[in-house]
Amino acid sequence: MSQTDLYTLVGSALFVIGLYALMTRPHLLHKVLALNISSSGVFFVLVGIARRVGGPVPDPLPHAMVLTGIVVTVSSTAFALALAKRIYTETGTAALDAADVDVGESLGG
Amino acid sequence: MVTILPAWMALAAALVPLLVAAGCALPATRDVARRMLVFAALPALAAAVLVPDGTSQIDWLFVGTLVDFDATGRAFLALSGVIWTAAALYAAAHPPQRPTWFSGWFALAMAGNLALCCVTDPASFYTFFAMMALPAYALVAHEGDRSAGRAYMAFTVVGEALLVCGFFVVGAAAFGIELGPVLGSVGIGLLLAAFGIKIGAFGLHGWMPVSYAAAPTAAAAALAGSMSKAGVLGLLRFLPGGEREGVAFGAVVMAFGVAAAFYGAIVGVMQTKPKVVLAYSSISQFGLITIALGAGLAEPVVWLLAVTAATVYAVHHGLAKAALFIGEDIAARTTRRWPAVVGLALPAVALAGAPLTSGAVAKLVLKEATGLAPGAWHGALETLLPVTAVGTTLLMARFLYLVATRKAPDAPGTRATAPGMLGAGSWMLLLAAVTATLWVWPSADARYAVEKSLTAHYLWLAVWPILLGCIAAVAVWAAGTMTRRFAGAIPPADMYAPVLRLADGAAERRDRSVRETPAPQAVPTPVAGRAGSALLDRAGVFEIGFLAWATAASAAGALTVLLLLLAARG
Amino acid sequence: MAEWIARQLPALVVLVPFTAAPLAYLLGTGFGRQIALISALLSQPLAILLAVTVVREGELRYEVGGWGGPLGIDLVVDGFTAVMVLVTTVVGLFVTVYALGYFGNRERYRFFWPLWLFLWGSLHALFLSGDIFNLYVCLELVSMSAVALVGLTLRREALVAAMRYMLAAILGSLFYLLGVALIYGAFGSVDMQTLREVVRSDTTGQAALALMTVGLVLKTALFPLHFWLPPAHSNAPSPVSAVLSALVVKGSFYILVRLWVDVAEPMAFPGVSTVLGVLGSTAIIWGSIQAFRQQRLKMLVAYSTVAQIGYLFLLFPLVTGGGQAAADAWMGGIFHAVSHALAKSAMFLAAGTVLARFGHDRIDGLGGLSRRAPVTAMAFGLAGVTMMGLPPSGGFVAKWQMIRASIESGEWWWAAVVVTGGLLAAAYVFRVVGPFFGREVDDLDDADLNAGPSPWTMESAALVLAIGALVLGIVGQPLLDLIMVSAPALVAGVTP
Amino acid sequence: MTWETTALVIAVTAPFVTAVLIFALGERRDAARSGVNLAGAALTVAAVVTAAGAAVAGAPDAYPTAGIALLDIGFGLRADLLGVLFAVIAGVLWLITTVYAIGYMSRASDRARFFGFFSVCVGSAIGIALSANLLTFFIFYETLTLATYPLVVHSGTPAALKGGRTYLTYALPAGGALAVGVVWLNLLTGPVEFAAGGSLDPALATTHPGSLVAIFALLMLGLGVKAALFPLHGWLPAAMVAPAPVSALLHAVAVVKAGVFGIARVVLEVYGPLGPELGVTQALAVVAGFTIIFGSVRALAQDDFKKRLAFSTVAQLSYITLGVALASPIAVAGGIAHLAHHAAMKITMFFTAGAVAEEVKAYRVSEFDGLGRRMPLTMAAFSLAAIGIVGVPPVAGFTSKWLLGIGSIDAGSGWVIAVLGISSVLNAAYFFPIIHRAWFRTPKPEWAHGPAAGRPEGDMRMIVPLVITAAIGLAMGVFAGMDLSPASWAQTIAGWEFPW
Repeated sequence: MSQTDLYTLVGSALFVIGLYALMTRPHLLHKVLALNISSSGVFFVLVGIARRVGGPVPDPLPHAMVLTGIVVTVSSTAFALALAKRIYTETGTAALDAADVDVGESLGG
Repeated sequence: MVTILPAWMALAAALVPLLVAAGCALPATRDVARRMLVFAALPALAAAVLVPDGTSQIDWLFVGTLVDFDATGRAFLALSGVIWTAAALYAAAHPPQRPTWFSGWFALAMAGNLALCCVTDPASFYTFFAMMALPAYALVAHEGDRSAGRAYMAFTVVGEALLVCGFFVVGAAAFGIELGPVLGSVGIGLLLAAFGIKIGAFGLHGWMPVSYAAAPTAAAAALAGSMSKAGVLGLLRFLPGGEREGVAFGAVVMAFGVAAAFYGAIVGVMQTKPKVVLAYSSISQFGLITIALGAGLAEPVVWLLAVTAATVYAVHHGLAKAALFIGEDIAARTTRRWPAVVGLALPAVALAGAPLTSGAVAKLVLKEATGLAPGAWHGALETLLPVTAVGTTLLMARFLYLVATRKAPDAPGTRATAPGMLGAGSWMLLLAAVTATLWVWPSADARYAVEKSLTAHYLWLAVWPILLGCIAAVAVWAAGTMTRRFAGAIPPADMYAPVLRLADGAAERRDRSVRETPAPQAVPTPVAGRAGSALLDRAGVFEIGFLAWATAASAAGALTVLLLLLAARG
Repeated sequence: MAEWIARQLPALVVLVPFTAAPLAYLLGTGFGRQIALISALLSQPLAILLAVTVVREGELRYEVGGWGGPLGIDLVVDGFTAVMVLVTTVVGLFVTVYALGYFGNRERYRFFWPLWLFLWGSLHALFLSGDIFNLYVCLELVSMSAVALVGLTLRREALVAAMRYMLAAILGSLFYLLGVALIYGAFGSVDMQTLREVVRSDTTGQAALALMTVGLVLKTALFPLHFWLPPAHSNAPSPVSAVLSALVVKGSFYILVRLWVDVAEPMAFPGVSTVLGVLGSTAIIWGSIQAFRQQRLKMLVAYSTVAQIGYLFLLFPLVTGGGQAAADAWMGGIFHAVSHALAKSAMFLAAGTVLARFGHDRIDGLGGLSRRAPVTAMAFGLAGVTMMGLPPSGGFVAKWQMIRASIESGEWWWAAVVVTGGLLAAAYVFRVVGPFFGREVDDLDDADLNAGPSPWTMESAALVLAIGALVLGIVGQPLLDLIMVSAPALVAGVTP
Repeated sequence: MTWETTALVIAVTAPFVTAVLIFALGERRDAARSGVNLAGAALTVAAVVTAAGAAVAGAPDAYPTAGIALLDIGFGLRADLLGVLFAVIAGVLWLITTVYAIGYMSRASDRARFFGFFSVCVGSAIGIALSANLLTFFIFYETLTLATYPLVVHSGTPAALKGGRTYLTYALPAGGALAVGVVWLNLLTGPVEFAAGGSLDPALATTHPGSLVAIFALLMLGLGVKAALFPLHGWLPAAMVAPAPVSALLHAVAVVKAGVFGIARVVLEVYGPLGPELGVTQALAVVAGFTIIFGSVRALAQDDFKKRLAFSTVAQLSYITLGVALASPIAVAGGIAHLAHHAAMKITMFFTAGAVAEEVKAYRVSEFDGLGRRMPLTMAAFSLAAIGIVGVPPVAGFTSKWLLGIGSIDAGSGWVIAVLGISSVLNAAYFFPIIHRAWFRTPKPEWAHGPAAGRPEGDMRMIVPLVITAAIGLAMGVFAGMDLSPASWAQTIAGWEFPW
C-alpha cells in the first residue's frame, strides 16, 4: 500500500465518520464539528495526492487547494457557529431535526 | 307579355304569401296583412294559368333551385291556389280566435304549399314541403287540442326525417353518384314512407283523423284539400316511375292502396264526428290514388298514365273534400240546415263518382291506369275498384246523416246563424270548381276522358256502386241497432289511439313533475374525494420522513454506494 | 474602448457585481440600493454582448491576470455558459427592482444588497469557471451568500432553515471536493479542457465522478435529497426565494451537466444516467404531489421547485445515446432551466407581494385575488403556465424537446413522465389559481384595507418575468441556437 | 411584407393587443374599454376579411403567409381557404358578441378581466384558424384552453369553480396527448405543414402504419375533447356555468370549433388519403355518428336550457367531424359548411339563453311557457335557429345536412343516412317542445301582454345581436348557392382537399 493510498483511505474514513456524525447528532455544534472532520478527511486525501508526481518535491497544486479549502472551511465554520448561536438565542435550543421544519412566514417589521 | 315571364317570377308569386306571413308578424303591418290573406294565393293561381311550360335554374337560391312548369305542377298549383283562396275567404268570414296569429301561420303554410308545386329539385321541394308541413302544426293545434297537435307533429317530424333521408338518395343520384341496388331501393322505400305519411297511407295515417277534427275549418279544408295533395305531387315527382328500379315496389304499393281504400271506408262509417268521417274518406281516396301509382310503378309503360290519373284524381278529390269541410261547418253554424246538406250532396256524390261529376271522370282515368296493371292485379282491381265506390257512397251517406242529424248549436247567439257573404262565397267557389274543373281542364287527355265517361258503359259503371251503396246505407239506417252498436266502436285515432293516449299521459306527467320540482340548487363539492385526501395525507406523512436528517443521510449514503458500485462495474 | 470591453467581457461580467458588493456594504442601505440597481443595469448589456460574441465567435477563453493553467484561473464561455449568465442577469435585474420595493429603506435589511450582489457575482463566476476546483470555490461562495440571505430576517424559522441549508450545502461541497481530489490524483489536472482530453474509462475517475455527483445532487435538492430546500426556499424573504429557486439550484446543476456531458463523455455509463433519470422522474411526481397538498403559497412554490428540478435530470438519460436525441435533450434541459428560472422567480415574487400585502399566504385565504391584486394574480397565473409546460410558454418548448428526445431515443417512458408532470403541475397551479377567480375571503378584505396597494415596481417585476417565461415559447429560437453554440461533442454531433 | 401578409399578422395579433389594452385600462373605465374592444374587433374583422379576400383570390401556392423560426417547424401563419373561413366566423361573431356582452355584463363585476380573456380566446381561435402547421396550431390551441378557464369560472361561485375544474380535467390531459402526437408525427415525417390533400408521404402507410394509427389516436384524443366527441364531451355541459356570451361565442364557436377545425386539419391536410387507407377515418366516423345520437338523447332529458343547448352542441359538432371523416368531397363540404352554419345558429340560441335569463330570470325549459309573448323577437330568433339545427330548411342547418347526406352516399357510407334521420327526429324532439312552450302555451299572467308598455323586450344590445345572428343563419341557408356563401366556400375547399 503506497503512502497515497493510505492517506486516501484514512481521509475517506474521516469523511465517512464526519458524515455519520452530521446525520445522527442533533446538536448543531456536533454537526458543525462533524463537517470539520469530514473536510479534514478531504484535505488528507488532497495532501496525499501531492505525492503522486514522485521525486523529492511534491506537487504544489494540491497544497494550494488544501489551503484554499481551509480558508473556505474556516470561514464557513465561523458563519455556521454564528448562526447556531443565533438559533440558540432565538429558540433556546441548538438542536435541529425534522420537527423544526416550519413553513410559516410572516415578514417581520 | 306573359310569355316572357321567367318561371322564377311564378315562384316569386307563389311566395307572395310569405310576405303576408311576415306582415302578420310585424305589429305595424298586422291588420293590413291579415286583410290581404284572401288575395295571397291569387298570384300563384294566375301563374298557374299564364306561365308557359319551361325550366329555369336559380343557382343562388338554397343549394341551387330548379323551377319547372309542366302539366302536373300546373295542375297542383291551380288546385292549391283555389283551395287556399277559398280557405282564406272562409277564415275571413269566420275568423278563429287570435286571427292574426292564425293568419300568419296560415300564410306561411300556404307559401310552402304553393311554392313546392313550382320546383322539381329535391332540396327546394323539401324546403317548401317543410315550410308547409311544420307551420300547419299551428293550424291543427289552433283550437287548443294538444293531443291532436302532438300527433300531427310527431308524424310530420318523422315524415320529414324519412323524406330528407330519401332525398339524400335522390340528390345523390342527381349528383351522378352511382347508387347500388340496395341503396336505390332504400331511397324509394323512404320516399314512399315519407309521402305516405302525408297522404295518410294505410298504417301511416294516425295523425289524419285527429288533426282534421281538431283544426279550424279553414285549416282543415286547406289540409285535406291541398296540403295532403303535396304528398301525391312528391310521389309523382320523385318516384322512379317508368324505370326498372321501381318495379319491385309496384305490388306493395298497390296492396297498401287497396288496404287504405277499404280500411278508410270501414273505420270511417263507424265514426260519430262528420270531420272524422271526412278524414277516413280521405284515407280511402288516397288509397285509390296509391293504387294507380302502384300500377304505374309495377308496369313502367303505365307510369305516364298513372301520373295523369293521380293528378286528375288529386284535383277532383281536393276540391270536393275542401267543399265538404267548409259545407260541414256552414251546416253546423246554421239552424236551417237543409240547404247546406243539399249543397253538400254535390261534392259527396262527386266523391262517390256519380256520372257527370268530376268523380266519374277521375275514376275513369284511374280505371284506365289500373286496367294496365300487370298479372293478377289487373283482374283483382277490376273487381275491387267498384267495391270501393260502394264504400265511398256509404261514407258519404254516413257523413250527410251525421251533418243532418247533428244537434243545433247550443247558444245560437254566439255563432252566426247564416253563413254570410264571404263564407257562402268561399263555399260556392269550391262547389263551382268541383262542378266545372274537369270540364274545362285544358288537356286533350282530360277531354277524351270526359267524353268517354259519358258513354253508356261508363255511366252504368259509375252508377251501380252508388245505387248499391245507397241501398246498403238505407238498410243500415233502417236496422238501427247496427248503427248503435258500431257507431263510435273505433276511436278517431283507431290503431294509434293507445299510443296517443300514452303520449298524452306522459306529457301530462312531465308537466306535473316540472311544476312540482323546485329549481335545482348548486351543491358545492369538496376539492378532492375522500379517498384522494386520505392518500394525500399519507403522502404528507412520508414527506416528513424525507425531511429528517437520518433519512437524508441514508439516502445520500445509499446513492453514493449505488453510484460507486455502478462506477466499479463500468 | 468598445474593443477593450469586448475582450474583457468575461471578466467584466464577473467583476461588476463583485465590485458592487463591497461598495454596497461600505456605503450602507441608501447607496446600497442604488449601487445594486446600477450594477444590475450595467450587467444587462454585458451579458447580452457576451451572448452575441459567443454566437459570433464561438467559445471564448479568458485567462485571469494572464496566468493561464494550470495555476491560473481560466474563464471559459460557450453557449451553455452564456445562456446561464444571460438568464441570471435578467432575473437578477427584476429581482433587484422588486427588492427595491420589498425591502424599502429598512435598515435591518441593509445586508441584503451586498450579499445579493455577492451571490450574483459568484453565480457568474461559477458559470464561467474553466476548472473544477475553481468551481468548488464558487460553489461555496454561492452557498455561503445564499445561506446568509435565507437567514436575513433573523426570524426563528428562517434561521433554522438557513442552518439546515448550510449544513447540506457544505456537505455537498465536501463530496464534490473529495471527487476533485480523486480526479486530480488520477489525472493530474483540474482544468476541464485538459480533463476532457485525458479522462478515460478509469475506476478512480468514475468513483470521483460518483462522489461529485452525490454532492451536486444534494446541492441541487434532487429527490430524495431535497430535505433542505422547501424550508429554506419558503422561509427566505421572497426576493431571496426567487433567486434561490430560479438560479442557485441551477448552479450545481450546471456543474453536474458540465461534468457528465462535457468532461466525462467517454466515461458516460448508462447506469448513472438511468439512476439520475429515475430520481428526476420521482422528483417530478413526488414534488408535485407535495406541492398540491401544501397549505401555504410559498411552500407550494418551493415544492414546485423540487418537482421542476426533476425535469432537469431527465437530460442525463436522454443525452446518453448521442445523436439528434442528445441534441434535443440538451436544448430541452437547458431551456427548461432558463424558462423555469424566469417563471419560478415570478411565482416567488408574486407570492411575496401577496405576503407583504395581506400579511399571510394561506392558499385558502386567497379567494378573489384576481379582483384584489389583478397584476399579481396574473403574474402568478402566467408563471403557472410555464410550470405546466403549456404553450406558448418556454416550459412548453423545453418539454417539446424532451418528448422529442425520448421518442427519438426510443425511451418513450420519459415522455410519459414529462406529460404526467405537466398535468400534476396543472393540478397544483390551479389549486391556487382557481380560487383567485372565486369569491373574496373575508380576511383578505380586512388585510387589504390595512395594507394598501403594493408598489407597482413589485407587481410589474413579477409580471414581466412571467410574461418573459411565457413568450419564450415563441421567440425562444435564438436562445435555442445559443445553447447549441460550442456544445459538447456528445450533443453537437447533429445540429437541428 | 405585402398588404395581405400584414392583414394576416394583424388578424392574429389584434385581439391579443386588444386584450392587453383592456387589462391595462382596468375595471372602472367602461366607455374606454368598450371602445377599445369594439375597435379591436372591427380591426380584426377588417384584417380577416382582407386576408380572406387574398385567400379566395389565390391558389394554394399563393396564400399569404408569415412566420418566424421556432423549433424545427417554425411558428407560421397562413391564410388559406379553410383557415380564413373559420377566422371570418370567429372574427365576425366576436364583433357581434362584443356588443351583446357589453349589454350582458353591464351590471356584472370583473368586466376588465372578462373582456380581456375574451379577447385572448378570440385571438387564439383566429390563430388556430390561420396556423400553417401543427406546432403553431398546438400553441394557439392550448392558449385557448387556458384563456377559457377564467371565463368559465367567471362568476366565482363554487359551482363555477367546479365547472372550471371539470373543464381542465378534460382539456389538459388532452393537450398532453396532442403534444405527444404532434411531436411524434414531426419526428416520423419531418416538419408537418398543413397542405390541401394531405402532407404525409404516402409511403409511410406501408412503412409505419402502426405509428401513424397511434399518432392519429393521440391527435384525436387531444382534439376530441374540444370537439366534444364521446366519451370526451363531459366538460361541455359542466362549462355551462359560464356567463352567456362565453357559452355563446366560446362553447358554440371558438373553443368547440377549434377542436373540430383541428380534426379537419389533421384528417384533410395532414393525413389526407392515408386516413381512409389506414382505416382511421372510418373509425372516427363511427365515433362521430355515435356521438350525434348520444348527444341528442342526452339533450332530451335536460330541463336546464343551457345544458340542453350544450348537449345539442355535442351532437352538432359531430356532424362536422363526421363530414370530415367521410372520404367524399361533398361530405367534407357539408362538414365544413356546418362549421359556419352551426356557429350562427348556436350562438343565437346561447344569446337567447342569456337574454332570457337576464330579462325574465328563466333558466329552465319548463319556465318558458308563453315566453314568445313576452320576448317575441328573442324567441322568434331562437325558433329560427332551433329549426335550423333540427335541419329544417331554409335555415342553414339543412344545407349542411344535405351535403352530408349526399356525401355519405358518395363515400359509400349509407349508414350515415340513418344517423342523420334519427338525429333529425331527436333534435326536433328536444327543440320543438321549447318552441311549443314559448309560442303555444298559456303565458304567465304578467307575460300575456308582451313587454311592458313603451319598453323593448330587453337590453337592445343583447336583442339586436341575436336577431342579426339568426338572420345570418337564415341567409346562409337561403343563399347557400351564392359564390361566397359558406356552403359554396366549403365546396371549393373540399375541391382542393381531394386531388386524390
